[in-house]
Amino acid sequence: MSEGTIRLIFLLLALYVIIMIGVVFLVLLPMYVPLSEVLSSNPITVYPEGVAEVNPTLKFLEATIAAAWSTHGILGFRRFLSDLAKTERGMKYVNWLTVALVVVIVPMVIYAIMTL
Amino acid sequence: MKHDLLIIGSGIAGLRAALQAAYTAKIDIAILSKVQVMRSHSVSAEGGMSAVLYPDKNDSLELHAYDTVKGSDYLADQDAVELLVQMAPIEVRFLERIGVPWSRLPDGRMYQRAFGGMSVPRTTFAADKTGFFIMSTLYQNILRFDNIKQYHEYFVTKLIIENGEFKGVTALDLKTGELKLFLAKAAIIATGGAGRLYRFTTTAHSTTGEMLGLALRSGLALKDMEFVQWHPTALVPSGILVSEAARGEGGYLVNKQGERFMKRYAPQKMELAPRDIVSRAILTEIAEGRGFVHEESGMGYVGLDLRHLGEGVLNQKIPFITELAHKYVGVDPLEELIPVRPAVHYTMGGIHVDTYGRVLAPDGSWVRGLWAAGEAAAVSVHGANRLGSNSLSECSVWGRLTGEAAAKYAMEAPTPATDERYIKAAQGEESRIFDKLLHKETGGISVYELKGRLQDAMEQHFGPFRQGSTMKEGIPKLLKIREDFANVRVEDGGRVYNQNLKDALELDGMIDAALAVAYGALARQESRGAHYRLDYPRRDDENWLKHTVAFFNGGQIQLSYIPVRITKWTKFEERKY
Amino acid sequence: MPALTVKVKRFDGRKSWWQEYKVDIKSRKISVLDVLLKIKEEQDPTLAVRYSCRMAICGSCGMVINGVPRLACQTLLAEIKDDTITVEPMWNHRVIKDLVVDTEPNFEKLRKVKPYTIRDLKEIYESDREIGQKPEELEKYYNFAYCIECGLCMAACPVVATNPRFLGPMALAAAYRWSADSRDQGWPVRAKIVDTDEGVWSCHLAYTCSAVCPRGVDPGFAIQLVKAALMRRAKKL
Amino acid sequence: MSSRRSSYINVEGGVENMRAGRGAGEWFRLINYERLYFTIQRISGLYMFFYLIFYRVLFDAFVSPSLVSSFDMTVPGKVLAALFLVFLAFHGLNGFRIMLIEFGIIRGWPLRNPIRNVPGLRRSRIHLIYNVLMIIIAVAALVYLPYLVTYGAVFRP
Repeated sequence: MSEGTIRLIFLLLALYVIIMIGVVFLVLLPMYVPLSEVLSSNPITVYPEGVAEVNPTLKFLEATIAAAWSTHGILGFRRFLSDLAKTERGMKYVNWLTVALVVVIVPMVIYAIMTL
Repeated sequence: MKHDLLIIGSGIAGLRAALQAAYTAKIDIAILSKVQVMRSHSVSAEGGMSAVLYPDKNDSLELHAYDTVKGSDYLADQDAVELLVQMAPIEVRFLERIGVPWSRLPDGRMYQRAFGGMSVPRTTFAADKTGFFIMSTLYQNILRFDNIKQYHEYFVTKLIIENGEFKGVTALDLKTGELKLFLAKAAIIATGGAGRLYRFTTTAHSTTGEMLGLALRSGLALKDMEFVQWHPTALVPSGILVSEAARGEGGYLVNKQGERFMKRYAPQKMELAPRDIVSRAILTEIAEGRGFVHEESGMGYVGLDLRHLGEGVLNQKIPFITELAHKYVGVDPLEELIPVRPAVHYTMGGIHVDTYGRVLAPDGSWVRGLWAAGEAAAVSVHGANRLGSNSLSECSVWGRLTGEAAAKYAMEAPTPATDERYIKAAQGEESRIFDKLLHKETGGISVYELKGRLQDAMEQHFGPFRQGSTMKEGIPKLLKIREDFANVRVEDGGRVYNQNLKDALELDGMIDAALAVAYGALARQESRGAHYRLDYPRRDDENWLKHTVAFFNGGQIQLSYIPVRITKWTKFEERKY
Repeated sequence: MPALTVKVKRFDGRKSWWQEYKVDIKSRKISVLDVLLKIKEEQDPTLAVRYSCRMAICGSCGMVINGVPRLACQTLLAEIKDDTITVEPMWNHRVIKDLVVDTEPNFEKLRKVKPYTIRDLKEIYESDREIGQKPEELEKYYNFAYCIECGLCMAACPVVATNPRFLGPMALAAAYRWSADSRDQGWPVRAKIVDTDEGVWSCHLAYTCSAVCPRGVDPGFAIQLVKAALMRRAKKL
Repeated sequence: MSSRRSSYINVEGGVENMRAGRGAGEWFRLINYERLYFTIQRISGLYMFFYLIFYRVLFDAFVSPSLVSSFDMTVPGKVLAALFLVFLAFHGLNGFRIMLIEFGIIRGWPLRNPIRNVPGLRRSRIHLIYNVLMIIIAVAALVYLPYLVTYGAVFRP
């Protein structure tokens, strides 16, 4: 995959996360609870547990956000590591590590959300 | 180290030669430069490159050649001039194809501006950083060829020439401080001029011209060294160049009374007269008390008036001048006059070469395998005075010619054998530099003090207005400096990047080049172009229409003369502009 | 006369130390390079500074002055105001001696992006054709052709500091400059080179390169233009 | 390479191969404001990565959810959470700016002026407006989010 494509994915995932978090907080939750209550509670407790309690089907949406978010995070971490990789070989290790992280963490995150 | 072709110097001429040679033949080329390859002083050229690109009823090759010959005060070799004007447009188009961002007309053709001494606008330019753009484009194009090896910061200390044939050079690698021997089949010298012989100069700190001295020492000859050009407009007090483009775009020169004084010196062309005339006019104004006086340095100056040009012209066509004036003088050209005075700019003279850039020995025979191009060479297209913007054309044209010729020569020549003799020569050089110069306990004269003395002596005795009596006083001074050089002390004892040592070696060559200027100037009893003598204020075509050739004979400078080659322009008009 | 204190970070191949010089100056209208040369000529000839044109066009004298990478010849004392000047060699480069650094890695990176017109070699070298260019086509790359290869952007770039593979602002700006030239046909070739981890995608938009560029080349912006072209899969810049 | 970090010590010996600058320390040098953004972006990204993956996911889902919930209510837990949210706000805002730039939506063009050259980004009006908005929102977030974390109700629908 070319680096440009990776970057595109990276940015699109970020875009998805930014928009969906906004949508969840400002559009979906107010359908169940008053907006003032959403905006005055501790966000840490709203997402993800609170959302899941409001409507369990929203968990699927949450899972996609979390998957996108964690992939974005791993790719971002890769960017950080690639700045420290001084050789081509180092870069190869970084890429493998990235793949490994995606394979391990993304299912884990989805599992964590789904079992709320 | 062995290479097929050595290019000494990395200005426009050197890089152009490298490019042409690399394209012509798959040979092993090395560029040796005492600065980093893209830092040569050609980057500071501002004005433009003259070429008749679009001949029409106003302009023709003929006219360009005529302007050049007339500008040179008829000392130019006319066959060389014809070659120049013929090749210049080809070169401009070549540079266009390799990517120089020439300023354009709306229809996509190249824009041309007026320049001093040219009868019509024919100076192609890229804003007012033409030299820089050409240099950076050439440098980046060099990177295309794998067979060009660049040696950044290699200071050439000796040319090895044997039986009239070039063998190699020794060079000091500044980065490691080692002396290295380069053997090659051919070489092109493109080391530029010697502006730093004088104190007040537009040229870079690195334009010291020590290569000219080295050439003298290795038995080559220098031609027409007495012709040193003063550029009329250099910023006071730093000497930074204000391009002729400023006047080409319509700037005025005014004195203290606000008068455009050029009308008294060159009523027709006014500010766009050739440089020697404008320079002398400015200096006359200052001497007669009509100039301003700079408070801190005490230098006299006149004003360059660009106020009427408007912001558009200043920002589009001469932005660099605006920037320099603003930065280094603190003057806004839109509101105030720019303080300028003449400064040393160009050495018309250089290594004695023929029309095709082949280096000639004092007796006129070709030193096989050696070429010279650019300002370092005196092909003599500029004669006694160079017209603005002809130099970039010259560098490019002769860079191309020599590069091509040298590549062909190097293809056929046999590979140089590593001979004991060369190694011995290198060892001799090593002991000269490291034992005699570097690790010397005695002697207490600082390099910079001596350099200052040299510059002062040159400024004082061989300035723009010369006189027999003062020059006679100047020569012993120079000889004394030559003598004192033996006592020079290099205080930096290290090897790595020893600039002190480099400066000492530079000075060594500079003194010889200065002597060539001095003797040539004293001998030439006339006024011609940039060489102006108060005691002989007229041109003397009968006795002095000839080139001075200076060479070393037993450690002393000796002069001989060769005739000027004349083809078409046989009527020697007086230069009135 | 105001006395100036110049603190120079020295290095002689084995050890590194700070040295202080006191210089008397006549006016503040002189550049830091002038001050350094004065020190070199009058006090300490062992000080090594790379310099040449003294008019901010050759790009030799890049160094870090009072914590900002700048050209010594372009920094006037009048701009600094302070009476103490701290001078260090350019960051992110190997120091050879004192203020002289090894910039050759930069040139090697420049070579990697093929900074020359890519089109038929024969046409370039043997024909006598003028290709021509409209002023608006010129405008597209003109600003980026001003690069003097001084390496200040490389000194300022936080990515270059840790990632020696990163081509850096200088080379990437050159990649844009040549690809955007209407006479060049090499964008597909260069796109492959810069569309990598070493190329534009290691740029993190710190934009310090543009902030320190002595000639206003704005290399950071050139990198973003390349990125945008890659994102949009542009066929031509 | 080993000398890089210590090259700022005034006197040192035995350095054959000195590299000027601070290596990774260069990330924290401040010259222009975009560089500050870069620094915060990087720190916040790393912080969020570790906070989310190791604390929220690993601990919460796989080790002990109750421990996490109770730790969230303690002072250190609240500090960490507030920091996370503030960072998230900035990271998102600045990330969106980066996206706009990289997709070529914010453009501008460098101004070449003899006296003062202006980089292209500084001449883009959208970029300027975005910056102002971004700073306002970031400051608001800096106040509002910690406030929420400290005094906000636990969301129990």
